[in-house]
Amino acid sequence: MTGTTHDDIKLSNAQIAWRAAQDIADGAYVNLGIGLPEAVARYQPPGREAIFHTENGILNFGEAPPEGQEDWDLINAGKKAVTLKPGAAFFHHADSFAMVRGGHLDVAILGAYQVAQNGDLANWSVGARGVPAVGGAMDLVHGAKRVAVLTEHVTKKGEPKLVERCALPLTGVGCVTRVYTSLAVIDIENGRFMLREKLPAIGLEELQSLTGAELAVDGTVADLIVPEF
Amino acid sequence: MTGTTHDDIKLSNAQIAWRAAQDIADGAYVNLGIGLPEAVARYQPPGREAIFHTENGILNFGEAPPEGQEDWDLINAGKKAVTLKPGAAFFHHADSFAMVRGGHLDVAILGAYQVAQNGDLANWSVGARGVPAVGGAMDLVHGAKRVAVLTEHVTKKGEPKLVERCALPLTGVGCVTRVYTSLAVIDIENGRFMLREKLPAIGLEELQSLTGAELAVDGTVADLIVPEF
Amino acid sequence: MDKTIESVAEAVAGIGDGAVVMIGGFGGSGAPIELMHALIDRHRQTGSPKGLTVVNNNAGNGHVGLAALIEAGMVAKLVCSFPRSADPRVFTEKYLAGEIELELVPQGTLAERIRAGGAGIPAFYTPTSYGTQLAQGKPVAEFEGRPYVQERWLKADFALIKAHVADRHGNLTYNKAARNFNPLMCMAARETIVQAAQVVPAGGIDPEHVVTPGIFVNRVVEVPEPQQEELLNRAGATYP
Amino acid sequence: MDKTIESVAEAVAGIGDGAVVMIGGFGGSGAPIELMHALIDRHRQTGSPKGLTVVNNNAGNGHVGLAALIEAGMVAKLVCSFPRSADPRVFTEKYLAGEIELELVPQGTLAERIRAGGAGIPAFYTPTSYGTQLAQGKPVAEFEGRPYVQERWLKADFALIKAHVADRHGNLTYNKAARNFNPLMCMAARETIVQAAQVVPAGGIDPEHVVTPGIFVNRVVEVPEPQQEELLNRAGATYP
Repeated sequence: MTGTTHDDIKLSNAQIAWRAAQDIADGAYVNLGIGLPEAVARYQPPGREAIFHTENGILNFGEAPPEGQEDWDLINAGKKAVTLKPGAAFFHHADSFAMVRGGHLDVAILGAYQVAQNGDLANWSVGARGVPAVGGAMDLVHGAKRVAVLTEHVTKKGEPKLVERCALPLTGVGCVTRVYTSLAVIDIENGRFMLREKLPAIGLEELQSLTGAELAVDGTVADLIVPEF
Repeated sequence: MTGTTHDDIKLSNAQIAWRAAQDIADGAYVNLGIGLPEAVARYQPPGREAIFHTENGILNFGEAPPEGQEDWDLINAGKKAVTLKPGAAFFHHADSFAMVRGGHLDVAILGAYQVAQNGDLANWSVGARGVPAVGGAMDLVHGAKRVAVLTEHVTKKGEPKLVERCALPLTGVGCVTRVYTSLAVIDIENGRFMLREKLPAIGLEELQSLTGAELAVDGTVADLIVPEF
Repeated sequence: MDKTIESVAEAVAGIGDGAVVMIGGFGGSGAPIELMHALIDRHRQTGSPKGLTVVNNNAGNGHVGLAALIEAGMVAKLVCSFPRSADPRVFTEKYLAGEIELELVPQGTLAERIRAGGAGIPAFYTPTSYGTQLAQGKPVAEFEGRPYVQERWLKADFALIKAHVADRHGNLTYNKAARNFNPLMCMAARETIVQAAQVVPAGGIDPEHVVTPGIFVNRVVEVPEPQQEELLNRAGATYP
Repeated sequence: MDKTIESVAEAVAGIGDGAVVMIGGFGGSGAPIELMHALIDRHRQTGSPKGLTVVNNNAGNGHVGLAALIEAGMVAKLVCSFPRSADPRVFTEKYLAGEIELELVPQGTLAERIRAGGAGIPAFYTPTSYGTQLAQGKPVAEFEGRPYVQERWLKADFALIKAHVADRHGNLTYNKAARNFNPLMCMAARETIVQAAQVVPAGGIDPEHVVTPGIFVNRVVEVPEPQQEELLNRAGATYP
């Protein structure tokens, strides 16, 4: 380890999104959660064409239109104006969640407050205070063939987001199989965090100290290398 | 009573259908069972516009096209070619039966093997022999706001079709509220057959002898009068 | 058959105190602003309707549409999945003050419960919410080794719907993603009231392109060039 | 993304012995005759597939399409609502001889079970069939004082679908009432195989007019001027 802190070396949100995008196969149907995960769409590797689904009833939507050219009936789940790509389709909410719940999405990528080593996810409520809001997260975690999480490795206060057991209210039980963090790529297998990739600049010991449950290693841990931007 | 038998005076199928058609209000959504009930559509009173539903996914279909002009993708539940009226709509089977099961039809008119005084209907199976076939009947009897039956008063062998309890396998329990027969119009109320109209040419006693359960009378019994055709 | 009526005021005249009202839209997309504002007008003039239970994906944004309905004190309970928005203050303040009840439902479960209400399905099982707070008190059953939560249908007295084109029989199309909850709510209400940007004669919509068949619709009122919540909010609008 | 393939033979090449196969159509309307006949061709050449469980509203008519599939001895079990037709002899004889199993399902329950399979709903309650032979052995529950029967989802390994227009992403439209079970079966199969009278590029179908979104479709083969069961039967056709 160098004398730097993990804050100096960690990936930007865009870089985490870039890494997650590399795992999306050509032709995949993908739902990206509101916020951080939305950026994944920008980093599709050349030659691959994923089709993006939004819960409010569009398949194959694209980037935001130029300002002033929005059609406010053409929005995504984050209520941002979008455009259509050729081959798009509209459908109502029951059909949209039939796609989700029925296992037709290949990947859902969501944000997280906490992820537990058993695959439990907490991303909808920080507890009793304030107004609770759930949206489509609880449907997505039990529907997509693969549910991944995209997150900072620790909270702003430096507390682990990868934990033994979620302390916050659950979104879903045993649903997450891969976590892309600002420091590492970690699979969840048989109730354990399996470290697959980490930033070359961080040592295993420091990474473990920033993680709330044991990081298991099975074979080699690859270097997590992403472009600068 | 005259010396004639009920066979001489009974209504034709078309006349029973005419009588049933008089009870269909303007603007009603109606499903007519395969066979005998289909004829009801021909006798809508002038000035009234009912909309006919067919289980296979059309609202507002019309008469058969001239021979040779059939589109065999445009058929009704009886698999006969039909035409469309202005304001028609196509939809898939789940939406079609959402209309049925969800209580959106005003009237369903079905044929019967037997109807019991408690409103039970048997119209799909004559017992263990042969190939059983049910189609949409079991859905229709529990969906439409009003379920009526259109039938001969007795079987070809002269046995009552209106009975105390159905001996044949049930299509639905307590679902029928009105029966249009070749001799009478009978409501089912509180587990009893209430005679509302009968052919003037048949006496109450003879009608009772052709009926397998008590015919109750509540006030006057009107004459069942239909046009000749 | 002609389901059209003349005015939004007439369209909402039958909605009484305590009614359960489904309101279409996802955020501002597909939200029937004019019907909602007509309801607010009536409340100002007559003090009614009040004590409404409203079913909508959200809880309003800014001071128009659903937010204005809540701000007017007409809503006793909200059934929704996501009571947040760019400006959710109207709902948030009433909620934190205990002046409005909230039933929070996962979005896909909300959609399916409404469809079930329209389709005559009193209950169904979903994996959604299993093991979470939102499943508390609900029956759980296993099918093929996996646990599921039993959810109940959701029905309404009225649905307020925003369509694009309607014909006189009530056949409807929608504009783009404004479809969202609208076709489901049409199915699940005892009386479905539609504002459409254009009303055409029967036959004016290709039977292949009908999204909501007229059997699910009771009244249609033409509202040309309907307002869009997002644009109203960007202009800082309030209603009334 | 391009889901189109060259031939019906290639389209059905992956269907193995014992597979559960949903076949679209209501009678001959919307029945994918060419895909079924391609399956029969394969069986003649290779002896496979056999022992199929077929889900269809009916049980075939005459000696083409589903009736021919049954006549070829490829179907071990049929799940359907109405195994009668103008000429149902092929099925009837096998059924009475005990050579084919029949699961009879009310038509609306069949449609809803297929939709449930596609929508991830393992079970639901319906009033349909309550108190009848077809409810025997099924759980019953009361909701608001009325009894309902619990029905289970229905899923398939493959669906054979007849569409009107398809684009290369698998977005589909249908011709008139040929829609029937086709959109539901697209949702409920692990692999959905579509014959379309016309294949167009992505963008060739208005997004507002898509009936089956491509996410539910795996393979598309163009079959211009597809055969119609009713016309084949009127001409006394048999297959092969």
